[in-house]
Amino acid sequence: MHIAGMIAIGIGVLFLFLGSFGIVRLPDVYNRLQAGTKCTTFGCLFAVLGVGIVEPAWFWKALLVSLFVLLTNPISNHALGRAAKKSGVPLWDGSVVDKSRDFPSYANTEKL
Amino acid sequence: MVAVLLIIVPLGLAFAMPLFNFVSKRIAAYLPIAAMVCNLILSILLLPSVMENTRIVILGGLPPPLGIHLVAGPLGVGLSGLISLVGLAVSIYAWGYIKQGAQDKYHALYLLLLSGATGAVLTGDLFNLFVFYEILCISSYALVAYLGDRNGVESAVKYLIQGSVGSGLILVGIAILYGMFGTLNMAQIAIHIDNVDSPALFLALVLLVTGFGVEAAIFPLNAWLPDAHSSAPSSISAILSGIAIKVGIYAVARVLFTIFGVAVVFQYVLLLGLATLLIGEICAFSQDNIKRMLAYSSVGQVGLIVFAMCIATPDGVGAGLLQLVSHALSKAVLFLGVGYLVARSGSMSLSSLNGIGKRMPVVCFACVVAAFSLVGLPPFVGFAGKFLIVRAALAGKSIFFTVLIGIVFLATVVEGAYFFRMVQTLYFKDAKRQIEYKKVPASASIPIMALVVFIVALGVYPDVLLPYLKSAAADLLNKAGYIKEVLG
Amino acid sequence: MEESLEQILELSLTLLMLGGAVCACVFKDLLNAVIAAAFVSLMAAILFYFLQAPDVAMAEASIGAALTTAIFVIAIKKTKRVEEE
Amino acid sequence: MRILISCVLLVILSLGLVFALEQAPFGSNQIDNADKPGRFYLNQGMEKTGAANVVTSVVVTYRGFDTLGEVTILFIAAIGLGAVFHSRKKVKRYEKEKQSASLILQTGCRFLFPLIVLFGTYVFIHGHLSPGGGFQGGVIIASAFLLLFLGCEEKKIPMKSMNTVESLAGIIFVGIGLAGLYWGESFLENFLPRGMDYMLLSGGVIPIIYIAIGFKVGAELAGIVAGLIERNP
Amino acid sequence: MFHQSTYFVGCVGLMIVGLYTMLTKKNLIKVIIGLSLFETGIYLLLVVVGYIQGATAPIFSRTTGSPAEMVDPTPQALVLTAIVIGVAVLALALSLTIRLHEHYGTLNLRKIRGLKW
Amino acid sequence: MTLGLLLIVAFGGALLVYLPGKISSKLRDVWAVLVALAVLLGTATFYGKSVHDALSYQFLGLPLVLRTNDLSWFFAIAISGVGSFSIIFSLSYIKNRERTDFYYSLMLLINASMLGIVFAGDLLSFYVFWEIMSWATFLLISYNRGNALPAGMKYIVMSMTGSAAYLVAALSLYAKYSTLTFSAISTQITTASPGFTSFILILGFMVFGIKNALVPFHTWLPDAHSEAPSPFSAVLSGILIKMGTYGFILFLYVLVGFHQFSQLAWKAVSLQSVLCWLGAITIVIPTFIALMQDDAKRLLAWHSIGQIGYIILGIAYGTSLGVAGGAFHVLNHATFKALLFLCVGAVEYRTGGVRDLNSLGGLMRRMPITFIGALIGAFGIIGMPLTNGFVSKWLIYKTLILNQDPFLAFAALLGTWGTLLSFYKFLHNIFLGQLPEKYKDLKKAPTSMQIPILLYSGIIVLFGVLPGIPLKIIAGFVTSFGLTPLNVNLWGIVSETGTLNTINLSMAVVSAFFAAWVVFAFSRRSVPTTAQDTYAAGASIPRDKYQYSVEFYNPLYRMMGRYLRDVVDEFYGWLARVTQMTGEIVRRLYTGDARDYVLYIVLIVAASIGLKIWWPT
Amino acid sequence: MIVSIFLLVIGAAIVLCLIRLIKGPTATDRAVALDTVTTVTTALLVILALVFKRYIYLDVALVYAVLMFIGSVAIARFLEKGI
Amino acid sequence: MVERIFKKSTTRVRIFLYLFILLTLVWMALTSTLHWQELTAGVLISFILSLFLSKSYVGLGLPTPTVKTLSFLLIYIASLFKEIIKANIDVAYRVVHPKMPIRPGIVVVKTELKQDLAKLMLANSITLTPGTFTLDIAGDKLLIHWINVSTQDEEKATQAIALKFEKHLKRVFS
Repeated sequence: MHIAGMIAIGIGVLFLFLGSFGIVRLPDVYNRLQAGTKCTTFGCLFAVLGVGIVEPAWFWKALLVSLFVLLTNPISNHALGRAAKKSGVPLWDGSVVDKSRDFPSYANTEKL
Repeated sequence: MVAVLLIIVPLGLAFAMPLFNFVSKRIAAYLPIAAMVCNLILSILLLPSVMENTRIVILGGLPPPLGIHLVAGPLGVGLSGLISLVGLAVSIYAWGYIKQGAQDKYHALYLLLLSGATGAVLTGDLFNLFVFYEILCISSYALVAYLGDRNGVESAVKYLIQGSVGSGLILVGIAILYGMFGTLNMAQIAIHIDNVDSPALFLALVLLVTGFGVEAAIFPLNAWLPDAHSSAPSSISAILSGIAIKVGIYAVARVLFTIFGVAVVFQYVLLLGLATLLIGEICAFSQDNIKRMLAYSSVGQVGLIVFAMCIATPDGVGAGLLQLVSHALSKAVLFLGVGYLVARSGSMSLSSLNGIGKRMPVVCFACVVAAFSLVGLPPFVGFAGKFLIVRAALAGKSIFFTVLIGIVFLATVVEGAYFFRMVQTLYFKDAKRQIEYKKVPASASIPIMALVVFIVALGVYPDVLLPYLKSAAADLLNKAGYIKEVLG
Repeated sequence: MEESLEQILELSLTLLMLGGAVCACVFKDLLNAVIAAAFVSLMAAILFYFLQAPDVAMAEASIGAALTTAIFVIAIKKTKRVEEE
Repeated sequence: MRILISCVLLVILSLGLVFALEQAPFGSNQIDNADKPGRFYLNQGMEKTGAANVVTSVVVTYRGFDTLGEVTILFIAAIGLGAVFHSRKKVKRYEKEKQSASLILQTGCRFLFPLIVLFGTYVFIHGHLSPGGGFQGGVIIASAFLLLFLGCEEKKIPMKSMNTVESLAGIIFVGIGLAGLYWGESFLENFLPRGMDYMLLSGGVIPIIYIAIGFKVGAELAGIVAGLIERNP
Repeated sequence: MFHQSTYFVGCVGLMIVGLYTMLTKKNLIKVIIGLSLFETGIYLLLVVVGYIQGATAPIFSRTTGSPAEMVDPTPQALVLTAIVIGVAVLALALSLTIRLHEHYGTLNLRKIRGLKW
Repeated sequence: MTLGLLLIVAFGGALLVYLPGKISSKLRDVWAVLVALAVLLGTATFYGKSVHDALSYQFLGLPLVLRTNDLSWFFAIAISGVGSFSIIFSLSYIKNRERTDFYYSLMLLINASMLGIVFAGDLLSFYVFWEIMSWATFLLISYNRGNALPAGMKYIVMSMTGSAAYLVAALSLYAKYSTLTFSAISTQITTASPGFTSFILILGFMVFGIKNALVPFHTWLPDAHSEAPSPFSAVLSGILIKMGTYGFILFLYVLVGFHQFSQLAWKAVSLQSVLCWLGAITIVIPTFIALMQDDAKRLLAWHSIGQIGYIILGIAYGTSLGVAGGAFHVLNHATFKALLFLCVGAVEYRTGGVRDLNSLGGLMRRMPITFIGALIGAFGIIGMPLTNGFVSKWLIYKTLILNQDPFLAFAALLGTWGTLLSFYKFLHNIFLGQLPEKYKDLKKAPTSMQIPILLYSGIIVLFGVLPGIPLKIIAGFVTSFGLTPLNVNLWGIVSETGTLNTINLSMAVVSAFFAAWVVFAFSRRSVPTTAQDTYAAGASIPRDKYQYSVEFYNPLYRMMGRYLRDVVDEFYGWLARVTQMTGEIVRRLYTGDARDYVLYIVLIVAASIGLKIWWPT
Repeated sequence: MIVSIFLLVIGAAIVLCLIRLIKGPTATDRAVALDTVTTVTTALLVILALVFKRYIYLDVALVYAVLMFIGSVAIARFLEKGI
Repeated sequence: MVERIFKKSTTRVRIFLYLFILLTLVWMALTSTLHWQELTAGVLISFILSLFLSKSYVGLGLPTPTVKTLSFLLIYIASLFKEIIKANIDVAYRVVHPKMPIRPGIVVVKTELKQDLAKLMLANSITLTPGTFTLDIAGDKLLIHWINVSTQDEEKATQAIALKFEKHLKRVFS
């Protein structure tokens, strides 16, 4: 039990690190958001659940923490991404396509 | 036990203000009056018994060194009596004066300010002192900006910034003291402080004095004062000048005398007080804006009080306290009176008040009396204060103090100059316009005249105050006695 | 856990906090400064946690990081975002 | 110039502070003495009040007066903000082209709002058992309202009922204090039985006061946030 | 005492950075940010002052119950109070700032000098 | 009648003027006069008594004492006399002005407080009354508005400086002897070190010199006297500034004792000689400045300073003759200066506020009583025989000559010459010469003005002929100071080198007058012409040049006018400007930038730390 | 033992986020960094609770999880000119 | 009329019950104990809170809580978990890879879901899954940032990104 939990925590921590690394490494906001959202949510989830596994009495609360993270993190990141788009943060030069002009509320914005 | 009501009554009424508001909008204006009457009666009832021996009021069920407690000594109860007296006058005044803005909020803030002041003078716990001091400060920030006009908001912001830095410094000082002694009880700190000699102690002293000095408006820390006093609504200026600064001075004195009691620093603070006095008076001399002039005069008076306190003899502290009382009364009258003068003439410049004394005789008469009292002319209470200060300073027969007294008088002459200029403006200058001013409502003239009566009565017979001053000074200065009374 | 590792962690968190504070001081864009201040608050909260003060950590996290940030952001919204020269 | 002066001053200040703090005998040796409050609270706080969280028992009873003051300060901030923002003439609602929140955010906010409020309630009701208490819980509740503001702007905080809650909570706090004065010996004394340790119903008046504080702080901070957001220049 | 020195450097540093911000930055909101940094430093100092090395938080639970191994609860109570005071001041300051911006149209403290000498 | 009761009547009467004033102005006038007369009567009842009352009322735990003796009574009677005459004079003078209640109240208040000063038996009550007098005076000086305001400011600022010095002196005494009553101090101070005594005395000189308008402190006086309402100018010049003299006598003779005083010296310069020379300077320079004045009241004001010089000279000289002369001159100056001011006041009242010497003239026939009053007053101030001024000046000269002090004597003489010249100008320009067209229909002064004028004239002549009446009292207190007793009889005074006998003098003067009248009556008369007849050779003359009294002493003025600037006044003006400028500069500390204010806070903490590092104690 | 390594790794993650916080060309970048830090911190707190062996510390982590979301949303709403 | 009121009120009651159960569950998780005091307090508080706050859930489109729905929900969660793990490994790979093999772009996808909650869940799922990130939502269209754009066509993108969750969600929210 203890070892399993520790492994889970280890995976979580690894992904947290990778997420942060992605934040530094990736070229523009949107890509960073990808890394920030997925890796950190996942990492956090694993770490917290791992702790819940290590100490079984804590499991329910750990689950609750992870559920909250799972619920809130995408929403806040979505809000940030939308904000970036709305405030006109440009895409990375290497981007292949921007279809946002097909989208109703961006129809009349300049191509970014 | 009753002493706790001095704080709780205004606090509870302020909390209940929104509920009363449902009943009637007008009720808000009466609540401060009710609370202050209650406080005044309580303090007067408490005062004689407190004179004999200090009462310790336990809060939260633990005896003094462990829990918070109030020290209802002669100083605390006396000051709370002063606070409720001036507060009562100002709340009656505000009843007719505050006509704009959210009035219920004004009255609630006002009540909270007063309860903060009362709590600060009564408490015997360092952190509790800080909390009540903050209540006082924050409500005064809000009240200064109450009208929402440009000057008010600007001065409130500046006041807030300085005040917050000051309270931050206080907090650091408290942290150091707590770290060193593991207690917040002022008496217990005072016991232990003599056994320790550490640079941290000096630092704590400096930080506490500086922090409380911001509210006390000691010289380099007083930049908020002219702005705030001149742009607040006049009733608030009166309270700030009459009470808020006094609480700051009280706190500084408590820290200096009761907690630390180090003789070396007195001279330093004394010189600061002197600088405050000189600079305040000289700045006031070159002012044309009347409220600003009064504000700078408050700076000067604070300097005088601090000077007197730092003579650090029972006489000196008593004199400082009398001066404190006299300044509270006189400056309250001046600000209240000038509030209506400014409101009627529509401008704060001194020249716009030319010859207004003929049209608003009562208010102007009160202002003149208060001004004379501040300058220290007999038979007004300011004279008694000044006399005692000089007596206390010269009692040591040292040349140093004689020279300092010379400087004090230099400042007093300057102060006299601008106050007499104000008197001349009010009475002896020809008004440019012939405007019929509306009469001052009774809600303003009654409290003003009541305070004037106090000024004159105390000036003619200041001896009523002497025993109180004596025991209050002992309360501050007699460290061993204080410790004994608190810790048993 | 060994003492030294804990100390290293504390030291690094302290330094991170100071770094955030310097950022908050230096950034011209007020929003960035606010974000940096929130970061400082966060680090401070962890330090409180290290100092065995969970109550304070909770208060600092809830007040310092969330509410204060929001209030600052609202204030910036109502005024100006960029610190002018 | 200014930078230079301030650097010099701050260097002096920081050196003085660090030097003094290093010299000062801080740390464990200071509260060993049994007459020091900290040691006393740790040794006897649990027995006297029944609150497992000693910080809570300190905040609510022993230093309850501070807490009263602190609640008062928040109250001051709330009404002070109202006073500062008060304007007699109703400013016509001046809408900068306001971007409404995306559907996801709106839905998320609405979904999370009761949960966060519940969490806040949990925090202040369990103040005497676990970290947290009235302030933290109150702030969480206020944050929930803030979230509602941010997410769905059509939701308005009913300011009047907020005021009532605030006022009632304050009166309850003071009233409990006075009850302590009446039934016990001093203001804010714990006059209820202290209950069983580590249970919800322990700690005497502490949970009650914390509920009052929680409501009060929540209402006040929500009022502050609402006041700030609804200010239209 | 390596432990505490770290924290002293941290909190004094935070205070100094906050004060530096207050002293040199023109923008009012920046000054207020500096104020909040300064206050954070003070809270940290207060908590450090009550810290005992190797002790745990002053919260009893069924598993942890020795009062001898707990840190001093009083500073934590003080910090709680101080934090709330700080947020109250902050809210008031920002509301005043907004109001001031309505009057002056700027937040530059060099320009907000309607009241001087 | 006790002193306390008298003072209560005086103060109460003053403060209650408002009550009848609310009912009717007539009633108020009656009330004011009644109070003044009651006080006069009450004062008179204390003649010759010596009372020492410790009051049951204490101020700040300090016992208060009221006392009277010859010295006090002498001053008190002068105060209440001058006061009540001025009140009577005011009845018509002030009638049509605004705020008359205020005026009367203050007049009575000032009288009352001056009485309090002279009856005070300890330094504290002295100070209290002194301060009440100061601020009441300030209010009354400012009464006339306009130029009166700066005059009032000057007065009050200097006066406050003085009272500050007084407080320091008094409380230094208290710190040393733990008492404030005169009697206790005077017995104990004999053992004081010379340094302490001179400290006290120098402070005392400053206080009373300011009130007395001794030369370096005189600058408030010309403005204040000339701008105050005339009846009050009479009080001010006649008696109020004499409170300074009273103070001098008090400090020099009652508290410290002359013997101790005369031994205070720094190297060769003794304090006494300094004071004497200050007196001499005070005689000469102001008198000559007075010569240049074109404003009647200003001229009188400058002369007040000059006359004060005589008084100080007499008192500081310290022989019994000198002190008697000085003290007598106090009374005399009170009478004739009050008289002169009242005369100017009457003229002013009738001409509608004109007191410019250049535009008046020939009022002799229109206002004969006033003219006679002015004439007698002028004689008095010049020191003509048959007037009291002669007697006091004679005493002072005599002292100077007897002690072989030629320079001082010459200074005094110079002063008399100056006085003569300027009062010739004064009389001529107002009452003699041509009557301007616009004053053709001038009426006589009202009765209520004439009564005091006549009374004063009577007193001047009476005391001139029978100087023994006041000199007897003066001799009483001079003896009590421990000086050689004076031998006084009704007609004069007997000293070791000769006798003053006014009977002989009177006979001589009367016969001289008779001779002059004979010459005047039998010689050819001059023909009066009107102002319009002036020959102007066809050129248009500026209107004011019609008066040939314009620029009366023009050559003299051109000769020495430029040296007669009031340097001291300019110095004070500079001081005031410097204060103002300092204020302007210091105010810059409050830059309005919130960051600076934070900087100050940090600065003081850092400075304290720095101080601690450098100064470890 | 192994937990300390976890903690150090998390510390490194925070350092990386701080780097982005300093560098981030736009405010959004910084907000993203802050958001990431929050999540990382939540995990850190939970692990620390394990280290200190105090169950009650989990509440703090929960507060983090709930509240930092609000901070991010506030910043985001500001950036999209929503408030 | 009466019928409408009844209908509306039943909706409210339904939402109330929903919220009540949810809150009670959360409370139980929070306290992690079955002691009567905590349970009573939880029930009481949940009752009060859901009484006051149920307004916030109106119109959210909550699914009916049947066994079927719950089982579909579990299936959905399982597939989501799988996708999340995939996503993470994918992103980690891209981040760690020295050349950073990314082809980012913004595409639009369509959804057929109607309920707000369903849309929320879909968007969250998309955000958490490989290389995609919901930027905005309007009506039935979602703006997606795709880290590795494989097709620019709307239909195909929908196919690739959204459909795998949509089918589960449709069943849950039917």
